Amino acid sequence: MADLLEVQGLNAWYGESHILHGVDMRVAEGETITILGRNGVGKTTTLRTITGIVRTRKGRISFAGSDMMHVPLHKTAHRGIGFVPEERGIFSTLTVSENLLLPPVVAKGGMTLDEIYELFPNLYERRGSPGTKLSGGEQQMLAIARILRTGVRLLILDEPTEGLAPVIVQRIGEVLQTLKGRGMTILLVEQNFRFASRIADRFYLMDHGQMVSEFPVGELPQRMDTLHKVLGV
Amino acid sequence: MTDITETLRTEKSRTAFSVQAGFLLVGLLLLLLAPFFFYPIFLMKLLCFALFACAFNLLLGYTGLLSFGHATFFGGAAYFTAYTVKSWGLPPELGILIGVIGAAFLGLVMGFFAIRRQGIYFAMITLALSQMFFFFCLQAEFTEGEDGIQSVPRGHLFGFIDLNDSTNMYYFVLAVFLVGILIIWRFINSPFGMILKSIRENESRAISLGYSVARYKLGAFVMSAALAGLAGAVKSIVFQFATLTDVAWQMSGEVILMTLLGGIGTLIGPVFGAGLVVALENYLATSEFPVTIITGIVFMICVLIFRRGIIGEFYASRLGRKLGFVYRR
Amino acid sequence: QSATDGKVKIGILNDQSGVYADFGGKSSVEAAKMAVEDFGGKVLGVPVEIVDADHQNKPDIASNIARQWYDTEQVDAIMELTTSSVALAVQAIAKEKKKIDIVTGAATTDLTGKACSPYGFHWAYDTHALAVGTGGALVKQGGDSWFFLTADYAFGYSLEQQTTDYVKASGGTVVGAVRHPLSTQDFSSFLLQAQSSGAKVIGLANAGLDTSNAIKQAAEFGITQGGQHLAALLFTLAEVHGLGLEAAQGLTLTEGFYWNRDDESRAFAKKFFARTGKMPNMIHTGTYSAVTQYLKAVQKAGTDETEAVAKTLHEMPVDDVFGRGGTVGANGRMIHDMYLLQVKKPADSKEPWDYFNVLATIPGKEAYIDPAKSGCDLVK
Amino acid sequence: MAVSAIESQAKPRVVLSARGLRRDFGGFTAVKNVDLDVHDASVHALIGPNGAGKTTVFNLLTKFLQPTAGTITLMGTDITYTPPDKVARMGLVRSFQISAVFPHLSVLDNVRVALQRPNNLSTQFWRPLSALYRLNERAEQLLASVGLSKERDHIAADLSYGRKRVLEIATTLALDPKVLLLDEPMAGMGLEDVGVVSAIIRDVARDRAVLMVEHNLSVVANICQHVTVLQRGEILAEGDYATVSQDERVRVAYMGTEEH
Amino acid sequence: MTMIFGIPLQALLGQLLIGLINGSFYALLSLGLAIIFGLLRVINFAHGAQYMLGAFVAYLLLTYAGIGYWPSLILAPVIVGFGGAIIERLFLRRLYDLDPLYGLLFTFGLALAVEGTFRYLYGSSGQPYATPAALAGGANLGFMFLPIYRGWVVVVSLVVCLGTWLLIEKTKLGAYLRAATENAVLVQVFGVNVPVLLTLTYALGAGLAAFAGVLAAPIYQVSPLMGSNMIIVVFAVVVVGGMGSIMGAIITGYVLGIAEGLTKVFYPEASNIVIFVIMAIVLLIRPAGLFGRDA
Ligand SMILES: Nc1ncnc2c1ncn2[C@@H]1O[C@H](COP(=O)(O)OP(=O)(O)OP(=O)(O)O)[C@@H](O)[C@H]1O
Ligand SMILES: Nc1ncnc2c1ncn2[C@@H]1O[C@H](COP(=O)(O)OP(=O)(O)OP(=O)(O)O)[C@@H](O)[C@H]1O
Ligand SMILES: CC(C)C[C@H](N)C(=O)O
Ligand SMILES: [Mg+2]
Ligand SMILES: [Mg+2]
Repeated sequence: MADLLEVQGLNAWYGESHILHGVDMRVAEGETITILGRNGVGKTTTLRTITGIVRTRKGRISFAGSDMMHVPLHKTAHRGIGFVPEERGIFSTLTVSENLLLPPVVAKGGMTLDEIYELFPNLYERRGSPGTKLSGGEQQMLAIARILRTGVRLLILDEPTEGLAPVIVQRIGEVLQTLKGRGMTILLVEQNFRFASRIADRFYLMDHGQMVSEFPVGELPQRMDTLHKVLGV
Repeated sequence: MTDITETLRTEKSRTAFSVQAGFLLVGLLLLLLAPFFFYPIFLMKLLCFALFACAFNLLLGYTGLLSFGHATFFGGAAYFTAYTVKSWGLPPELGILIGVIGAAFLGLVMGFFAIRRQGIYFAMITLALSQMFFFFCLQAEFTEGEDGIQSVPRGHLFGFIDLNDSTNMYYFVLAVFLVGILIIWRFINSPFGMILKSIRENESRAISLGYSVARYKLGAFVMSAALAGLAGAVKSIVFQFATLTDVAWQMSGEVILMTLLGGIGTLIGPVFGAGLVVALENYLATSEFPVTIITGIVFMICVLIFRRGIIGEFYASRLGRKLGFVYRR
Repeated sequence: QSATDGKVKIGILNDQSGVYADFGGKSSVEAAKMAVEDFGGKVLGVPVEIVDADHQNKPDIASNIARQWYDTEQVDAIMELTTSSVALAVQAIAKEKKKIDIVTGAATTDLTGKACSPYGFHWAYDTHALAVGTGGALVKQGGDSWFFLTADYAFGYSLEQQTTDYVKASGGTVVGAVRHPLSTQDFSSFLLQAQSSGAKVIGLANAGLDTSNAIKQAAEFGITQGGQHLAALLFTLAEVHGLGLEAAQGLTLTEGFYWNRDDESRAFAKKFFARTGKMPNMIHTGTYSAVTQYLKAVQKAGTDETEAVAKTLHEMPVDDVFGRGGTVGANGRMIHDMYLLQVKKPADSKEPWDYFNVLATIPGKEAYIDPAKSGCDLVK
Repeated sequence: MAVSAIESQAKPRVVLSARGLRRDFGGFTAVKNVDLDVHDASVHALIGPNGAGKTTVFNLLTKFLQPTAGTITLMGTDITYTPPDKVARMGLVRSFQISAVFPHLSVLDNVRVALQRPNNLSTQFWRPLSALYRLNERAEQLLASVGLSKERDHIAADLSYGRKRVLEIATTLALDPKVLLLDEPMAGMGLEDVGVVSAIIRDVARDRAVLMVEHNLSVVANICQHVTVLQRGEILAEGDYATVSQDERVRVAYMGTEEH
Repeated sequence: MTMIFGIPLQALLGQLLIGLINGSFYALLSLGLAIIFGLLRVINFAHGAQYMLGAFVAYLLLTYAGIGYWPSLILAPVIVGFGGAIIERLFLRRLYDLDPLYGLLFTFGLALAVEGTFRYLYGSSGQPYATPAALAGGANLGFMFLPIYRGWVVVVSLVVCLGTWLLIEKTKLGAYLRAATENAVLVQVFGVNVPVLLTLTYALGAGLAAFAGVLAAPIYQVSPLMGSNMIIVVFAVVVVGGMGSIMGAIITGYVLGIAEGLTKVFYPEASNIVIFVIMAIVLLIRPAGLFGRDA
């Protein structure tokens, strides 16, 4: 399988503080990858650097064969990368439907509004209300739904299940499964690796700003002990 | 943000200490001799503004509060002093004292309102309040409207030093200036100053350590106002005048420029900033070219590429560091 | 016999960019230069130099410049001094430094009253002359109840006060007054107050653009249609020109000079016009006259030393295009005739700058306060 | 003062308590119905998934945020409407989730700033800095107790993340608080520091109350006597670690189970 | 004559109307400030200068190109907005990462330089600008004589304020703008060219100020300092309103204008400072302003 995303020797800084120390990773077309790691090891930063939000960075990022290091931030979406941030980024002054319509459609293959509402019926019910009146789960759904319209090739999600009730976690799992079935490539950061284990094909384990190991989902059982230790769970 | 004073304290390097002491001595000597070479009135104006700018910097540079209303204290004190000296016949030293107390009081009132908000809001509120004071001065009887309080007698300092003599006047102003700087220096490098610094560094942390941040800020605000008032009070004696110009918002802008130009958060930066601005204005006063064009452009340049100001840039330069200066903001 | 420091230097300090810039401004500097040239460019064998500066109507700026001129630039006399606050400030400095000042641009009678100086002179006009002239004329026409819009400083107060005195002395009443800051842009709320006061005359105790704006906005709010009368107490040719005859027609005003008075004045005006592109008003011409008279006095005294020149100025009669038959009182007031003028209708104006009908000539003795009663302590 | 008066009486076992705590942000309720009792001489953990409202509870207890409803009592005194600096002076001191040092002060100065207030050296603007020298000894003791003596003259900003957190704890201890609130004190620390800090906390808690937010469950298991689990702003479970960790709902919500 | 609290009704209504006219200017200006601040986090001190520029551009268009009031009403804001766009691109943009105070100081310097330049070129006395013929004259309302032009100002400013509000609340562009105000980075991640949006926003704010300037030209003199006197009052308006909402900025503008008008009737001495007094009171009760959200 061809690599859709390839990251080599990625370094990143917040001001003076050096957060990523040479991240190497690759994501193949159609694959679902989960990054695991303790709080504060740089998972979010990795995602933010790949999308181009963190711009004090060095190394190589290539997406669909072309270099991304010099692409301006507002062009990354047009190249086919969709990002769902940790804090979800629902705009409180926009209604649900305005939130949904905000990101531009960048390629064919995105879902239509109808399809999205079909997938998330409760969003349809609440389409006129301001974004932050939604519950945390609804917000998360909205955040994911928002990206689905755009027809991106790579969906990047930062802890989508954070703080959500189990039912909703389950619902999100189903949605991601559906997307996966459609051939979408997904890169995900998740602390809840039981959740992750059900959708991911492959894992990266992160520590101190680096990927310290990588393994396919099949190896998860025998890795459980190390993971427990490293993740401090 | 450190300068002379602090290296003195940590005594990191003996040579740095002697270099800086050298600078200080030369500076002092120049100030003592200056009236033999320059027009004393010009020098006195410069010193007044230098003190004003240093007082302002006490707030901006060491507390991190940008006040856009410092003209209120400068000009307000000028009015109080001018009025009491002229109408009540007070001797200059008492008039100045009243000016300072008045300014401190105005600082207390303005600070009380402004401290409630931070950053740009703080700036806007001080600006608005000082504009309110401006209109008050415009309409109050005792300020004599557009005329201002004119022909304020300089009088005799402590009853025997004739301030009408411009040499006497100069050395008096110089003394006030030096005392003012000394107060600021002490204030910054005091236990209180330490708390101010920590508030600027991390306000919530200071609160969690039990400091009532608002009171410390207010304290710094009042101190800064009082010293700005000292500068204004002395200026009114020097020029025998108190007018609306001194309370107008443009004056507040000017003192920001002086500080920015000289170096925010450096003890002596504002002195240089004030010197440059005053000299420039003096030079342009009789030309047709409005000084505000230059002022405005200098402002923009400073903000865009020169944020450390002259002294700050010097401290941060290689030579400056070699000489033992530190600039950190 | 010579100049004490090898030069005779005159400073013209006036408003060159503000609301009063049209009154004198740069054109006055030209008038001063014309006077020097007409005098021959030299006095006592040394060249006469003119310097000028813009004080922006701020007494503190003016004082700084004046101090510097007197202290470090050997300026012997400062003239024009537009606006009363400035004139009072500079005259105080001049008095302290024993230097000459001749005020042509400011109006307050305080300059020759409680603030008089042995070295200070007041040349072109003053608030008393305006009150007598314009105020008097309107009272005579039946304007017996007044409301004032007053500029909030010495000039405004003194103009309001003296007009009030005159109105009351003639049996009229003053129903109210509002004070506005110098260079106010919007007079509408003041005008509404004046309107609802019901006064017959709305006295504009202000000057320059403030007056022009007030007149324009009064028209906008239909004040004259409502039967109230506007009295622009201080208004000159320059403002009439700025406002245009359409808006200014019918106004009564008082000036110390009108260019279209006689051949002599027309000849002067033509020369002035060639240099400045405008016809002179009483302030331009007053400054010309002041410079001329000063140089004559230096010549006569044989020195530019202050005491001697001041003495000569007090004694020497004035006789030039401006101050014909003028005399200088012990308080420094130059007493000369004033003209009561009325702005022509556009149709009646025969040539450019032909703006006024001369209604009357007010004799100097009537227009100005008797020096003995001026309150100046130099007058015994 | 009220505090000492209470102290002289029998020491209450519950030093900090909250009843019916609630906080709304706009339409969103971040914390609701929280009842909490923090006991003297114990370590109390507040755990819960990200966004559960732990930090918000801290902000409410320390009065950095005003509760929308509910009351807070500190050592018998109602502090529901007391400003945060006053609360701190009463002996309730917190640390922050993001490390909170004074970045451009030296390590020593960081601790000394905290010492200034209890030693009445914070308002003197007429005295030289050398007046603070008499605090050095105590400051150095504190630094030594957390193993920061070597870094005494470093600028705080130059410390590693973990060392900053340690410094923050030293600064907090300088106030000799009655109740300590620590927000994720070990987040982002290396293993060595985790050990050090755990030991310090245990030590400190001998005669004080500590309430801490912690994700590292082995730490919680080791040093905390009480655990409160928060989820979506509400208390899900309470008790000692063993009880709580067995609770089915907790496992589902926080630790995760094989099935959900 | 009918009296209310001892004040003739005529005077009361008259001053109220004048307050409303002033309020129209406050509303237009504080609206522009709020839009710029919302997205750029810059307190645009140059707003007064841009207001002045609007008036001056209209004056210059008339004097040198014979272009009258009506075209100027569109042209001047476009020109000034374009100038604003250039300023944003070249300078302001460099300051976004710094303390917002630098934006304030930069625009302060800009205002000084621009006003200074115009003072240098045209003096501070001001130039006349005639009321457009179609709006000349006045209407007798019974209680007062209302100059038609001033009535027009009230109406058109209301229309423009509402139009801007609709633009922001009801259009896609407005949605981008609101979203970017909340979280600019995320909007950019969503493929919106936020730098261009910032430029447009600054241009819009500057254009609104210029529009107010053109409206003001026939009422006041066209003078270099007309804006600097205004801007500080508008700052106070903004502090009272709080920077929370667009509607808040508009409403506060009108309300404070009217409050000022009322003061002129009941206690004229305080009319200059009433807005500042209101500001102080609001600060005591609601530090974030009437419509503001806590930062
Ligand atoms: N904006 C920022 N400025 C400075 N430092 C930051 C910033 N954001 C994060 N950091 C620091 O960078 C490091 C890595 O943070 P990051 O958010 O990438 O961690 P994470 O692995 O996603 O953790 P979590 O599981 O808590 O989300 C942390 O030490 C954090 O404190
Ligand atoms: N000032 C605020 N305004 C609006 N919402 C807020 C604010 N502070 C916190 N929240 C919301 O309240 C909820 C609880 O946040 P809080 O920071 O207390 O969580 P937490 O339990 O400390 O999480 P974490 O483990 O990630 O630190 C979150 O949804 C957060 O977005
Ligand atoms: C220029 C002036 C006419 C000013 C006015 N005469 C005054 O004395 O203030
Ligand atoms: Mg993260
Ligand atoms: Mg938290």
